[in-house]
Amino acid sequence: MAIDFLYPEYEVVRDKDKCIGCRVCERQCSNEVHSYDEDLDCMVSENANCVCCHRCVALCPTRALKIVKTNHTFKENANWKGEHISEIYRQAGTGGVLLSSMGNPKDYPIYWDKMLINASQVTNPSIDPLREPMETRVFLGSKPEKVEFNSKGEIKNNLTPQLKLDIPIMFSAMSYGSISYNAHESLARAAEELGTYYNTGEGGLHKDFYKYGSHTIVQVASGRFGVHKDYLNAGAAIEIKMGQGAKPGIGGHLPGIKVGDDISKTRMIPEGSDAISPAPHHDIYSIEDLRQLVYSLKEASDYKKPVIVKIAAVHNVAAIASGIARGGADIIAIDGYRGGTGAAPTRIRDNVGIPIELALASVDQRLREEGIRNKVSIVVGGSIRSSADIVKAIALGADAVYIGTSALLALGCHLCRSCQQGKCNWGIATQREDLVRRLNPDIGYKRLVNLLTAWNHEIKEIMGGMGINSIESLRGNRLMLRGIGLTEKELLILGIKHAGE
Amino acid sequence: MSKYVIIGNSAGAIGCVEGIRSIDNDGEITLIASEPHHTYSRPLISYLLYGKTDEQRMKYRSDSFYKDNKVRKMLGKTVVSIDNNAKKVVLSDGKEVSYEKLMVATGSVPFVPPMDGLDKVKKRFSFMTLDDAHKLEKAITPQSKVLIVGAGLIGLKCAEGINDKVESITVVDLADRILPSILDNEGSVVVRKHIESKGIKFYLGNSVKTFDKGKATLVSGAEIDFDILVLAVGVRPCVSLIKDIGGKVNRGIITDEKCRTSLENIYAAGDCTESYDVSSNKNKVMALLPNAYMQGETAGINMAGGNAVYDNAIPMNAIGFFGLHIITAGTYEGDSYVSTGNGNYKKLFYKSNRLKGYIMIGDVKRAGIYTSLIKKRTPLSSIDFDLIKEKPQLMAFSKKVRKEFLAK
Amino acid sequence: MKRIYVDEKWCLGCHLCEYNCAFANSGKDNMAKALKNVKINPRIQIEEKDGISFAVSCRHCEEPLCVKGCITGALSVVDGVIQIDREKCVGCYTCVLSCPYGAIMPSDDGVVQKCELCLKNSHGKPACVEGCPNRAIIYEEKE
Amino acid sequence: MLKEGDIRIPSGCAISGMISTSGKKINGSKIVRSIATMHDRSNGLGGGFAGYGIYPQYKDLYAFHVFYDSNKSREECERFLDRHFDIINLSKIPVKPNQTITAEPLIWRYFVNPLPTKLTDSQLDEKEFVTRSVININSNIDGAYVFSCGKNMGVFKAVGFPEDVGDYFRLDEYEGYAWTAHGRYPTNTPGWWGGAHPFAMLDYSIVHNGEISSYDANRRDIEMYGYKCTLQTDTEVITYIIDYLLRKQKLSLEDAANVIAAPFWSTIESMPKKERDKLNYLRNAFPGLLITGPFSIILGFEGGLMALNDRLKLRSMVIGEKDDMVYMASEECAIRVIEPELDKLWSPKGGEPVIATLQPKAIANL
Repeated sequence: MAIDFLYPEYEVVRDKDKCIGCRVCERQCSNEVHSYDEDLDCMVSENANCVCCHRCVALCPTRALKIVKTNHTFKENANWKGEHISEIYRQAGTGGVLLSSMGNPKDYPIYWDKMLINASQVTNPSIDPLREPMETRVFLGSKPEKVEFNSKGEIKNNLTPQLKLDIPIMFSAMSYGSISYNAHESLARAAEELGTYYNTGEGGLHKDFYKYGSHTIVQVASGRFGVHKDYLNAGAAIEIKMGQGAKPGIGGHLPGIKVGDDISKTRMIPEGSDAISPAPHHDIYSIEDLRQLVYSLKEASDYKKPVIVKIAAVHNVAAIASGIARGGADIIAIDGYRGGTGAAPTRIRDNVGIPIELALASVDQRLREEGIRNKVSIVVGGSIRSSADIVKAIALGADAVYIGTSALLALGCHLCRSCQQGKCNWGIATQREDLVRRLNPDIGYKRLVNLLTAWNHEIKEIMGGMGINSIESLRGNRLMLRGIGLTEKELLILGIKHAGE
Repeated sequence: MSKYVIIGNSAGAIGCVEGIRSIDNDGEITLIASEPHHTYSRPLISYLLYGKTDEQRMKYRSDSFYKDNKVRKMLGKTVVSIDNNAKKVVLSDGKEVSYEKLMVATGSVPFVPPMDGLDKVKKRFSFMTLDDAHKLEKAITPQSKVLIVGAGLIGLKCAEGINDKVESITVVDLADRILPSILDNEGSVVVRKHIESKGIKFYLGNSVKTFDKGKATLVSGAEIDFDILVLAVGVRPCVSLIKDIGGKVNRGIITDEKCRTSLENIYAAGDCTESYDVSSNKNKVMALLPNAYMQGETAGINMAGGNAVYDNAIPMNAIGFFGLHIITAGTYEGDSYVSTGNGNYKKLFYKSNRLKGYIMIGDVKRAGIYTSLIKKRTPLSSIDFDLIKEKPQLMAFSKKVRKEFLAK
Repeated sequence: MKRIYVDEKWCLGCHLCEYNCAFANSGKDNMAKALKNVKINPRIQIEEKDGISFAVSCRHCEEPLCVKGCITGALSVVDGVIQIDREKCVGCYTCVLSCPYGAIMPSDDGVVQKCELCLKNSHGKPACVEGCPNRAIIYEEKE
Repeated sequence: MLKEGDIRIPSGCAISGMISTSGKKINGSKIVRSIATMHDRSNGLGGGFAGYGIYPQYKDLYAFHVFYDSNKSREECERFLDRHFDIINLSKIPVKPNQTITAEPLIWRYFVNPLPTKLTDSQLDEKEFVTRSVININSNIDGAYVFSCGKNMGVFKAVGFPEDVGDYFRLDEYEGYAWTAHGRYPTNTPGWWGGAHPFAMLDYSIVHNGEISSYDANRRDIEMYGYKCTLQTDTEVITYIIDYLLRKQKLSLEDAANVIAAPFWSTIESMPKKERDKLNYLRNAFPGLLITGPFSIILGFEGGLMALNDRLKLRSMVIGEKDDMVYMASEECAIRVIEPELDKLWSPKGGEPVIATLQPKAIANL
């Protein structure tokens, strides 16, 4: 209907002088934007199909393409913005829930960008990481309350299982299904080379990837897809997913069309059936139920693996975290509202949850006030965009961070936020064989290794500047942070002083 | 230090030098040839006349070849006999050269059948050697009317070479089609029409009954005016050196897969030999330059103590006339598949799950893929034959084989 | 010796290799200038069918049938690389007849052309490899 | 300006310490002479001393040294002490007024024992009872600050150059088997007596030179275990960490040093298995107590001294030995000035603790 017509959001601009008609753009666009018109003897574009993923732009050998945001507009209105109007038309036309993917793109405050890091001057020396050892190794897990000694007076090892990270960065949960086999292989191989971990997400562990088990965190989510004893024992740690920053309070949905042979086997569900993770775990309706699951998993894995409980950052996160810490979890993972997803209802993604910075600060402080901060490690995720974000997160109190979106970006993701369509032109969020092939893990894993290696160098540089040569001494070291442009309340929650104080 | 003697100076001989030198860098090589020239490519003599190459560029190997390979060359010397007991060869001037290993790459000479009145023709040429080409070139004028007897490769290449330089060319052949040794009827017609379009006349299924001064009368009664005659009826392998000392000779010198003759320490290669055609499972004279080289190289390696076999020879030809390309290979037997269109002609012959031979005229792209199927005797059931019939392509092979081809 | 290897598992059939090859061998310094309105005849060519694709170019065989069969001596092996002397080549296509991969082909001007690893053009290293977005074509030493 | 406790104050410093391992009495003037040599390392904003074995007649009682802003604070504190302790002796600490030492607080000394009923009621061990009481006074009684509370030891400190502070407290009238001293060079304090060093908790006293970069990480960690870092100084947090590791976790001095100035992972990995396992354990179990950034400290405790540098040795520290005497100081001159002829002089490596303790015979004679 005419009323439903929406002018395309993006326009393909083709420099006719540069276009040589090689048709690479046409072959590479799964959205069928480009085509060759024989009558006109030139390439033409169907802008309405364009999701602005830049695959064509990146592969055009003569750099003849660019994508621009249309300047077509509704009548200007500071209240009724174009997106509100368009979304109403779409919903009025379809009656459906709007779906989106990747993280919350709205213009909420980004507290990482409102904190500044300290450096040494005169009174104590900065340390040059090129000349002096600079340690970024982290052990995640519960720390003993009391040192115990044997009859000879020697220290007994009473440590519960720990996860050893050579860098304080892990790849966050992204299921095989939401992302491709090759994306998983890239993450697994990178984790192995970097001495860190990737996370299966709720999609089970493909048989080919058991060999990376010592660098794998296996997730148990509300759908319990692909969970069995060997799976639980295949990884280095087990993560119970209670929530996800992009969609707190709701479950997941992998459409049957993506459940091909391999995914069906890995998830242990029939081929072609929808994989629906319920909103809650139906065996966890309260904190004591969670405790039982934590210990069930520990039993199943012979107390050899740390158990992580992952929650979305919501209003009451500090109290929830406290309950989890007392519930036997070794590690708490908190996912902020900017965290990514393969598909989520737009309204939830954009309006539910709280910023990870505030959640982290209040959880860390709360656990310290209760004297139980060392009973658990804290891992945070939900839009860690750079090494500086990591340094700030650790100074606020995190032991390590999870990265998802950044990792996908390293693999080629251009944040077009169309994962839910399953036609990812970069071979990441798709199961279509011809598209999956576009992500060669030989390239992908190396790019991940490069990214994290670079970030680790930067972390070391920043730490050295502060005169800190081991990451433990940065953790919770909030004096190393100052706020900029923050209110008293925000400073109070973050537990930091304002710049200049 | 080994002593090698090579008789000949064309592809077989050069292959032999390179074969020996791939194993033995020091042995003494003596190369003896009747022709006084630096090694050159015989098939290029028509291109020389055509103007597509010149004497410098048609050298088969660089000017420094003999020096680089430490070859003692005796050019313009003819070997008249071999004494294999004394291990020496005797030259026409009585000199002797001793050897430990001997390569006979004596090639072939034009075969001229008896024809009535031939002796009356003064300007009579054959077209095999550089000297032949030079003589012919000197003789022709823009007014020349040339009669070529023989519509095979040599005769037609000659025709192409001089077509722009003479008034007319007429070609007569006993066979009812041109290039009878490499083309079937339909293919022959395609090529003939193309050549005719360049002004060359053919009398096929015909032969010269008598030659008179400036005129030839054909069996059919037709009379052809000419002033220059080129005889290109056929060639005969030069086998006498071997035959004279009791070596096994059929049409050509018999060689085995190591390119040995039946005589100890004597090897042979090139147009003077017969070898085994894997496409027809028969011994044949396969007078082809690539074959000559491979035989020579194989022999050379074996002469120097190496171990090489050449066991996948087949007849094959790549040739073109006035821009129309023809590639053929193998034996034309069994079932066939034909495709035509756009002026192209292709015919594949297959039998007992093997590709036996093919003819491609016009579009000859990637013909080598077919050649390889024949040479390797690839079972057609192991590839997608329907696909490869359309055009030569690696897609028709299994994934595993493609990997062997491209990723190893 | 470094060779080009093709892994069809990663080939996307984007044909960029063909265009990069054609550009590298065009002698021009700008791809648009070199290839605008040109029907390319690259030395590397994609075969594709039913979702499978791969590039084919000269394998630089250790026992090169093309070189051995060349009637003019125009083809030769220089440091492991099979090169063509365009001056000597007369376009007889014996090499086309010989090459088991179909990787040597007529050029637009009568003589044959083949991949020479871009060693003779201004690119200096294989343009197809550099331009391949998915490492389906690699240039490396194996074994 | 904000004083210690309101803001974190970095400072550079001089430290010195000496011990007679045979338990011979050392006159307080000796340590004053030593620290005075390093005059340029202080700026007059703080100096102090700790003496061990100085109260033999009250050796079984906790000696509280307290600063008061006013008599009102004193009365309030004394009421608190009365309620919780048996006060055996109380007096002003004798001082010799001196032009350079100004803004003097009231300085009192009490020899006390916990009231047995109170101690039983608290269900704490005696030391913990004393610690909590001191923290309670310092946090809750305005104007009262207990700066020394160990047995048979005492801290003397003030705003001023250390040699003037020693003179002021008449240290030539004290004798002990071990002494430490501190000269302070803070960069932004108005100079508060309580902020001077040594910092002490029970019989642990710390003099420290440096500015640790791990401060807030350490502070927030140690505060989980009942400590309250009211002064926001390095010395305070280091003292609490040492108290926690030694007294509460029962680690040896060496292992406490292994936590505070832990070897690098790469060093640990190259060690024999047993040692490696232990060090892996300690770093793993106490990540929040690793101290980074420059420091050199001398820890005084009942029966000994321990010198320790940060693991990169970003601050100077030398050790000298002569007969039964062990000297520890920021600079060699501070040792040579009292003992020109040394048997041995060396510079310990970063993170390598140097521990000097009384010989068993001397302990018996305490």
